[in-house]
Amino acid sequence: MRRLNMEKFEPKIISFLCNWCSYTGADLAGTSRMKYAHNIRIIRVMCSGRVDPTFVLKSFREGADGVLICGCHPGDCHYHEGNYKCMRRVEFLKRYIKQMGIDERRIRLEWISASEGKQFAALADEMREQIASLGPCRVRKVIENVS
Amino acid sequence: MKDSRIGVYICWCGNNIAKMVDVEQLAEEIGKLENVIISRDYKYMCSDPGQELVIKDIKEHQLDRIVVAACSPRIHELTFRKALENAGLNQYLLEMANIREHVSWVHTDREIATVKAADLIRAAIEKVSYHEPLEKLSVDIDPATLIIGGGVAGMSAALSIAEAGKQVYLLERDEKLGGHAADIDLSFPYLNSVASFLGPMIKRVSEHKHIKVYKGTTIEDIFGYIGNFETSIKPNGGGKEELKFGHIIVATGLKAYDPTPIENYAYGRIKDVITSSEFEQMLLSGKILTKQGKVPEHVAIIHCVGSRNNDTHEYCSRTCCTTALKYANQLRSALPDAGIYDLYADMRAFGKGCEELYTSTSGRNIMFLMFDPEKNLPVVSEAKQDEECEMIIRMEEKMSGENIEVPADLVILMTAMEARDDAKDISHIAGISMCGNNFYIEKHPKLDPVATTTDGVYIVGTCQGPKDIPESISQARAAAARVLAGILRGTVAVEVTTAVVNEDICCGCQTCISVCPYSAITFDEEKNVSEVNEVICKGCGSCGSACPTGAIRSRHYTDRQILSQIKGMLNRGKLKITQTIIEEA
Amino acid sequence: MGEIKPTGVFLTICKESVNGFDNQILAEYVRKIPGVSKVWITEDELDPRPEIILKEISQNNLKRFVLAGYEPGLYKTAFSKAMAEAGLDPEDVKLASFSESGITDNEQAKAVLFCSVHDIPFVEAKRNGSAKVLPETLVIGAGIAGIQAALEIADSGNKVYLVERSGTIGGHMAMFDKTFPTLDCAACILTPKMVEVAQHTNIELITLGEVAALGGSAGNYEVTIHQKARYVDVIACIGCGVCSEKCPQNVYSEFDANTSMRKAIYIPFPQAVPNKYLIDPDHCRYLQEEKCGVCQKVCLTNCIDFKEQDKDVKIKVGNIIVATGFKTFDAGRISEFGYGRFPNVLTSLEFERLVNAAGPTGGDIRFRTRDKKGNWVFQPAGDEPKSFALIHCIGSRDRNYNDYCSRVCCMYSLKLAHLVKEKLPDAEVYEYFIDMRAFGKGYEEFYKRIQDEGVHIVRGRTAKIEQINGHLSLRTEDILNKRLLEQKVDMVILAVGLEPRDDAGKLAGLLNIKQGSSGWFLEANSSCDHSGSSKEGIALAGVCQGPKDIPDSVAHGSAAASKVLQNIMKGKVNIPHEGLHDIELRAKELSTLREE
Amino acid sequence: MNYRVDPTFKTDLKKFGLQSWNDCFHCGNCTAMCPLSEDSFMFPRQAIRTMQMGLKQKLVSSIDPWLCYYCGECSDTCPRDANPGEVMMSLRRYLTSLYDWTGLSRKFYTSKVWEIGAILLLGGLIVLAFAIFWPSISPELTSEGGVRINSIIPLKWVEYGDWTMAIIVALLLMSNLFRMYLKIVHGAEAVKIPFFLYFKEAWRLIFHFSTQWSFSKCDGKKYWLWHWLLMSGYTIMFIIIVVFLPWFQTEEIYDPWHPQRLLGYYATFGLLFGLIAVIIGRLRKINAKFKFTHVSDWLFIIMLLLTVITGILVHVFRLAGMPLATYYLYVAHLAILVPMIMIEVPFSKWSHLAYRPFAIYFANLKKEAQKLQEKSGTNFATT
Amino acid sequence: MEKGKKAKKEKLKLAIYWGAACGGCCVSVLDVHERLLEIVASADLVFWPLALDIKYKDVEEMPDGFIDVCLFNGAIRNSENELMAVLLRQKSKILVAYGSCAHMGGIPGLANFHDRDSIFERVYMDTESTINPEKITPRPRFEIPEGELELPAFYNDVLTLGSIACVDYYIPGCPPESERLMEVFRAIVSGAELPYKESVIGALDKSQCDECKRTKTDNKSVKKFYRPWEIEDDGETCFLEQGVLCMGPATRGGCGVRCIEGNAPCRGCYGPPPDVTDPGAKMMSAIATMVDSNDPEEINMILNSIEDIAGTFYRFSLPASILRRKVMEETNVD
Repeated sequence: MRRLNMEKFEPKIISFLCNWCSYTGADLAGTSRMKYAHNIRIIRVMCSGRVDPTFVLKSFREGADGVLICGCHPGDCHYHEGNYKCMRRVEFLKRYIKQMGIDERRIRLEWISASEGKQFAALADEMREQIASLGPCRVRKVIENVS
Repeated sequence: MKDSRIGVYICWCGNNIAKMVDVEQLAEEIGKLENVIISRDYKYMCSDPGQELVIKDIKEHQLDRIVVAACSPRIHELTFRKALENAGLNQYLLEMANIREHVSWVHTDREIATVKAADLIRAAIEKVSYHEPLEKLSVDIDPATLIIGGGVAGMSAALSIAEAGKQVYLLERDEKLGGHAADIDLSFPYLNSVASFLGPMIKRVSEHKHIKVYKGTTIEDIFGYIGNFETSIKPNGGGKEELKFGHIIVATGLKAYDPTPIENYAYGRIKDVITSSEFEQMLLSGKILTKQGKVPEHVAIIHCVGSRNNDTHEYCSRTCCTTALKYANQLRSALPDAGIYDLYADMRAFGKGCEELYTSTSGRNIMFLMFDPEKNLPVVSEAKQDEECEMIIRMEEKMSGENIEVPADLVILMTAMEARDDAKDISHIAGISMCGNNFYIEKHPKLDPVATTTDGVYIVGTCQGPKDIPESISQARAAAARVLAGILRGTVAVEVTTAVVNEDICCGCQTCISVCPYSAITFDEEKNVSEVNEVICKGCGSCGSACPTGAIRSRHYTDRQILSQIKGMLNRGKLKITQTIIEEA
Repeated sequence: MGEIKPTGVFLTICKESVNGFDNQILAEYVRKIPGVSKVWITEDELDPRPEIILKEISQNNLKRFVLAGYEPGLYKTAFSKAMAEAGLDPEDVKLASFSESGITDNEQAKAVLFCSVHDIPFVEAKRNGSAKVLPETLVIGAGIAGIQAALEIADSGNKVYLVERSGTIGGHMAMFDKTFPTLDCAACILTPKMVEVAQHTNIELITLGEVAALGGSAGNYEVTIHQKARYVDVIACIGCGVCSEKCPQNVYSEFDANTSMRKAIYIPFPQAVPNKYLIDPDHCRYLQEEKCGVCQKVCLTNCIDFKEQDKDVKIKVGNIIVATGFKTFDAGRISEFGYGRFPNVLTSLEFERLVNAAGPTGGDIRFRTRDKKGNWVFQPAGDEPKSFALIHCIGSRDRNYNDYCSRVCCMYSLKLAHLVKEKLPDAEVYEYFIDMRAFGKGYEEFYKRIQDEGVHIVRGRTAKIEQINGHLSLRTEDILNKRLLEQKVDMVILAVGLEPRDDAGKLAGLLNIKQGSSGWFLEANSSCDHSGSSKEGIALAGVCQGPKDIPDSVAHGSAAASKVLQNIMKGKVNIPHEGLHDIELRAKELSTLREE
Repeated sequence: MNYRVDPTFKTDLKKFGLQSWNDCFHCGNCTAMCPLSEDSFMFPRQAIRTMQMGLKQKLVSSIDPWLCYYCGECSDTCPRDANPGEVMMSLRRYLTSLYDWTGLSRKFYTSKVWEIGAILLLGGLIVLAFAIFWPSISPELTSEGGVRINSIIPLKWVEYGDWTMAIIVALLLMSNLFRMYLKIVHGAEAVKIPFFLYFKEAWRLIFHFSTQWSFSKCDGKKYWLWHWLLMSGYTIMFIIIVVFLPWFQTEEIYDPWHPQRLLGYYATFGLLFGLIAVIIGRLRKINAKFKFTHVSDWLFIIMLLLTVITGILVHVFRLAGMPLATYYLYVAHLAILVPMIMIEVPFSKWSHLAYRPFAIYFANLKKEAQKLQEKSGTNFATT
Repeated sequence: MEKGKKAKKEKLKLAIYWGAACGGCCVSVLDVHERLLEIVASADLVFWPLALDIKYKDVEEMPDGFIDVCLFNGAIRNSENELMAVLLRQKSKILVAYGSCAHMGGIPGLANFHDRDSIFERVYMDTESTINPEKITPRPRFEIPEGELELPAFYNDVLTLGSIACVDYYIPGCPPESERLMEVFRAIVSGAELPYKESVIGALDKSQCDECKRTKTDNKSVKKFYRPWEIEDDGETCFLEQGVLCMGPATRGGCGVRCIEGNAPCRGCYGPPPDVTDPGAKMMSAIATMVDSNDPEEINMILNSIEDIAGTFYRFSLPASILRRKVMEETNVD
């Protein structure tokens, strides 16, 4: 079996997608056979408003190099305003992780509608590029060293 | 991780998955994981034999959790849930890993795709072990319906429901039924008599054995939720009455804008400047006269009074243009030789037959003049003594760019429709949201134009926004359809994956309450805890992430489930398949 | 029976396009009704001016009037005024409107006249007994209105047959990118509904089906549905798409408004319901010439069957909902705009696909270019246009084409302008309109927003488009600024109006329902019942009754469902009196009742 | 200044053949469609608007109706069937009547009785005149020796008659043109026009008069050709008859290639072809501009056609050597020709021939003056 | 049976130890005032460096499980803390993490915003009052004439007691409310059934708001956040509703809402209620919900009014939080 050369850093990205728009959009990317970076691991939540900062921190703690949250476009939320709540939380979180020595660009919140399969694919690629350029996130290593 | 007996099923989806993911090896490797009792791959999991396989395994191996790695759960989650149900397992003990749309169809490297699939499956395994059996709930629906407002919309809804043999309580704040339509002579665009259909309608409503009309009655408060609302009312002259009902239709209607604040139009100062409703009275009485009792020789109709202007209402009142066209025709009929001037901004004659009315009206010697509804509104002033007319309207005519004067003896202001003054009270009572201009907000502007965010409460007619008669009736019937379907079903299914409050933890900070878009959370003063009404909750989970104490759990998407899912996704652990392919950085 | 006050009847048939009424016959009939003391036929006999009417009142000692005709309301105010001046009650001017109830022949017109003279609502007099109703419902057309109606009824626990002519449900809405004015994406809100339809146990979906025959009567209709062969086993097909990949035949995709190519075996769009492939028999090489058959060879589940035949499905239903929708106006009919000659003059529907994130270019705005095989398509690789013009009222509000206003074009044009600005912020966008009909909830606000976004909104209808050096040149009068514009743009979007479907007349014939003068199905009563058709037990939903936007269509769909549910719950459907004599009897009876 | 709207104005215009005056809903299609419309002179919509609102003062100073050659495109594509072209036509009739100080034009346009009556009267006078003179000259007429056209009435007399007629017509036209000039150039939105411009722009007058070039911009050079043939034929015939009658109407019959005959034939051909084309068009209503026909239009066509036919017949009979027939027809010819010229030229449709080129001339004067003023920075439009 | 009787009569053996702590916890034991007699009556203090002269060696000599209850306060900052934690765990039947520091790292835990080197740099070189030309920093061992001296090693991170040793119970608080201590003590003495292992005792499951007397509504929308001195507190309205950051909702009750009673917002020393993994994250989530804007720019402006997010939301819990410490990119301990 092939052993991949890790000179090229392949980041791990956890992605939280809302069920109604973004997850459907990601599905559309699939049904349309669009190819995108493999680094994204998708977790489905009913609404981006469900994304608790704890989940994001936990992802970093468990070794994610980036976290991507996608929700319906502003005004489109299936539950009216969940995406706005998510937006506020993400702003908050970015400030926090920055203080914790983590590049805030590792968290990204984007709006993906159900018809934006292509945009999702492009976003996945873009996110991969960005996180790869930031290098591995050290949180997990640091913590493992502590304990 | 709890002890559980998990079965994992990996679908080939023909070649769709198998071509890009090494499903066989994956199944083998996954089978080695803790708590995984069975791990299989199969050509078409969604096919009947595929489902049978799951059912058989559940029974034979006492599996208590199932993971299916196949296509998007949006496609087949229901299918497999049914399979679990058939096997006697609670259907929510299933988790799907989407390894087709999110893996095999979007990646090109087979080994990488296999690793990703493994990650997703492991995450699903981690998550599913925290899944809980959930029971589908439903509540019974009281077959009676409360309708607030006895205008055209309210009465249409009432008749639709009552004709189907179901009880309706119709509340009307005035002493008579009919609402604004009762003050209208002819309808547009075909100039039919309103009374000719409204009269029989009122009669049928009043006499219907399934409709109980409460005139002169208002409502103070409503308790309960879909299927089970109750209120007590004090009908005119009667004692207190308790009503129970399963649905509420709010049809409280509109209010005509009072044009006094628009100084340009001199309403209130010059007495022959009247509003459209005052003119409608003239039409009904057959006497189109100035205040001095003279037959007007020049009549001007001004559109957009109170509409399309930031100082009054930004929105368009939708019906005034065509109503003005109707007036122009009626004026022409009564005053064959008068000068009739129609001052408009955009001629919004959009409904069926309305553009045709505009065209035919043009042929009746009506002078159409255009102004800008936002700035430089026409100015109505009294004419000088030596003039032949009573008033002069000065305006900048947009189509010619000229500043012109229009003579007038009578000026009709097409006043805007606005929300009623008590709209806010009703919104609190019935749990309806309002937009900035105090019209009620529908649940979804496109796909749910009559429902509200409160289940079982519908808004119809002009309380939701300006509308003409057929549109109001159409909405009323749409709401009636919902109500009737509900009554026919007898029960309403309640969202299963709702939020739930742990009363032992909840401290009563009430952060969650404002978060809920459906007002499903209420505060129990006595216990000092929040309560989720599961009948109303839609399970978005916003409250769960807002709750600082962790007292609110979003069923099926609990913190624990998601956290373990994250863990599963990122900890490659002992899986050989993943270790050999990618080294940790 | 009480005496009828001396009544004058004014017969006027004012709409040229309506014939079928004979004034003389009607006049003769109405003269014989007791109480009628004077009858005038048309304006030739009575110039309906208040002073002349007043004279007639005093000369003939009239106490009330009945005005009859297609739109008699036009004259009513003159009579009311005369009545008031004569000291009589203006309410004693009654209208006998033939248009209101969609009446087109003399016998029914007589009945309306009779009722009006007796002051009995025609609807009431027409009401007869009732017939039992089967609980099943047929919904024809699975666009948003049909879907809504079907779900509404199915949710109540009753069986619905949903017949759709094409291979997927969703209708026009599925083709749209965003919806005005909230700009939520059409797919996000529609596809869950479509999935709901697919999974609903009470809905039997019949795609590729068309109504072929109708038998029975209200409450108990027997419908024959002609279902075309799909050539793919819907149950066995897993939607993997290998067949389509290998299919050598390229065909313009209807779903993409012919702006991209699909294969002869295809799925209309990724979220289609049912999400299964189908073969276009007109283009399939095997079905046409028995050559190829590649799809069958590569199919993993062996679900392709070239031998499948069209079949007729017979069903029995109690109610029918017609929700057949519309077609867009054929812009090629207006030669001045060069649609069909200039590749970058598009219809709004084509542009809708172009900006759609799931469209041929993935939502990137590109010129229409020729692909390798010479087909005019949108390709992701093309160049970006930099300037756009949107022209309103194409085929609408135009006596050369359609008189009526299509109601949605203003708003969707504003929306498209917004989408252009969103994707290409530096692009110049021009909108040419006649009247801006931004009438709905939040529409005016949206209009303002688009203005603020820097879209040039010009009052003036573009007269012609010419292609000069690759640019499109539009000539328009900028009415508000007194300028004559020769605007050069890269792309023109024609806001085509809505038209009844080509076979609306055929369907109307099959179902025996009426069409209005523009071809839209005629509602039961123009002032108070837009959901019923001219026939009991058949309801109308959505645009097939007249242009509507999405929320109005949805409400209309639900309203149609309420009519059906009402019948189902009552267990019976009203059967109207047909004969004049019956109606006369009933009217007399009612007026006696009232006297008492 | 504020204009007062006048809803009664159009009742007056209706007398000039205005029909669908209020159908226009101002989409601007007509103006944009019109090949002659330009930034400084936008029509027909603005003229329609002015008409609808009854802004008479504004209308009388407007040139726009004269700039329109009625190609009919506007009417063909008008979404409301408002027939802008026809409105412009009616406006031209109205304006003609306004320019005409005698008031006859108005009478002729608004009353069939007046127009037909006047024609009959004039024609009758001619016939009467001949009837009076006839006996004194009759012996010569029947005498042998071929047809002597000038013997029926001394050529001098005819010439004097022609000149009188020409002077009357010219005076009428010129005085009317002067009124037109006053109304347009010194009308509501007057512009100061430097003197030299009158000369500078004069070439346009000549150019447009002789070519009717603007008409060619209307789509289809075909119509322009018809029109030009008709117009040039008419003009040539008018000039040779009125100014060069002795040269034209000779007793000697020249050989067919003689300029006299060639010119005559050309003019006749132009007239006949143009007329037939117009008549067929009007009968078949092939084009929007032919859809509505005012009495004055038909009368003019008929009169012209009769003039041409009688003229040809006179010529034919003369060549055939049939004196009596020639003489009778000659009388008939004159009886038609005279009223046609006297009534149609100054008071009716044919006056367009004069007003149009002048309107273009005035329009350009205004335009150039405005340009100059803009350049020098002074405010134009001394309203 | 005799044994049982004897055991009943036998006094509890109580140990109290401090790790990286301010001493406040030890003082809080004394805060029981006259009830100290009650403690002494039923318990023998076998180890309490603050009060008794008992050496580590003595502890080492105790048999395993000799101590009945050990109250360990303070975080783990150096090798001595760790050593004693392990030792006391071994010698105690019940090891109690006493106070915020032992529970979640406490105030010393804020040192996790830095690493060892930067702390030494600051403390031994950079402080304004320090003169240290040789740049000497603490070293675990160094030579002196008498031989090699071994000193506790200063760790890079502050750790909680729980991450070093298996803790039976946690008594939160900075310091724990002495009343709660008495309750726990009495419970142990009375032999009542103790809660499940590793649970928090001496505190409520419900958070502060449950006890807080301020009026709370569901209208928690905030346009600007204030530090307590920036507003005039009305003494009645919920701090959060006034825009003052109060950790009350995500902090266990049990302290008697003393800070809030004293018109100061809760700072979170009692730690999170059960089921909350990361109280800071939960609180951030809740506070973000209250931000009254949907416009990114305005949101940012509102958030700008919060000083030191990490310090505020993890004042007592940084070493116990998910991220535990700041990632020092430059001096990473790879």
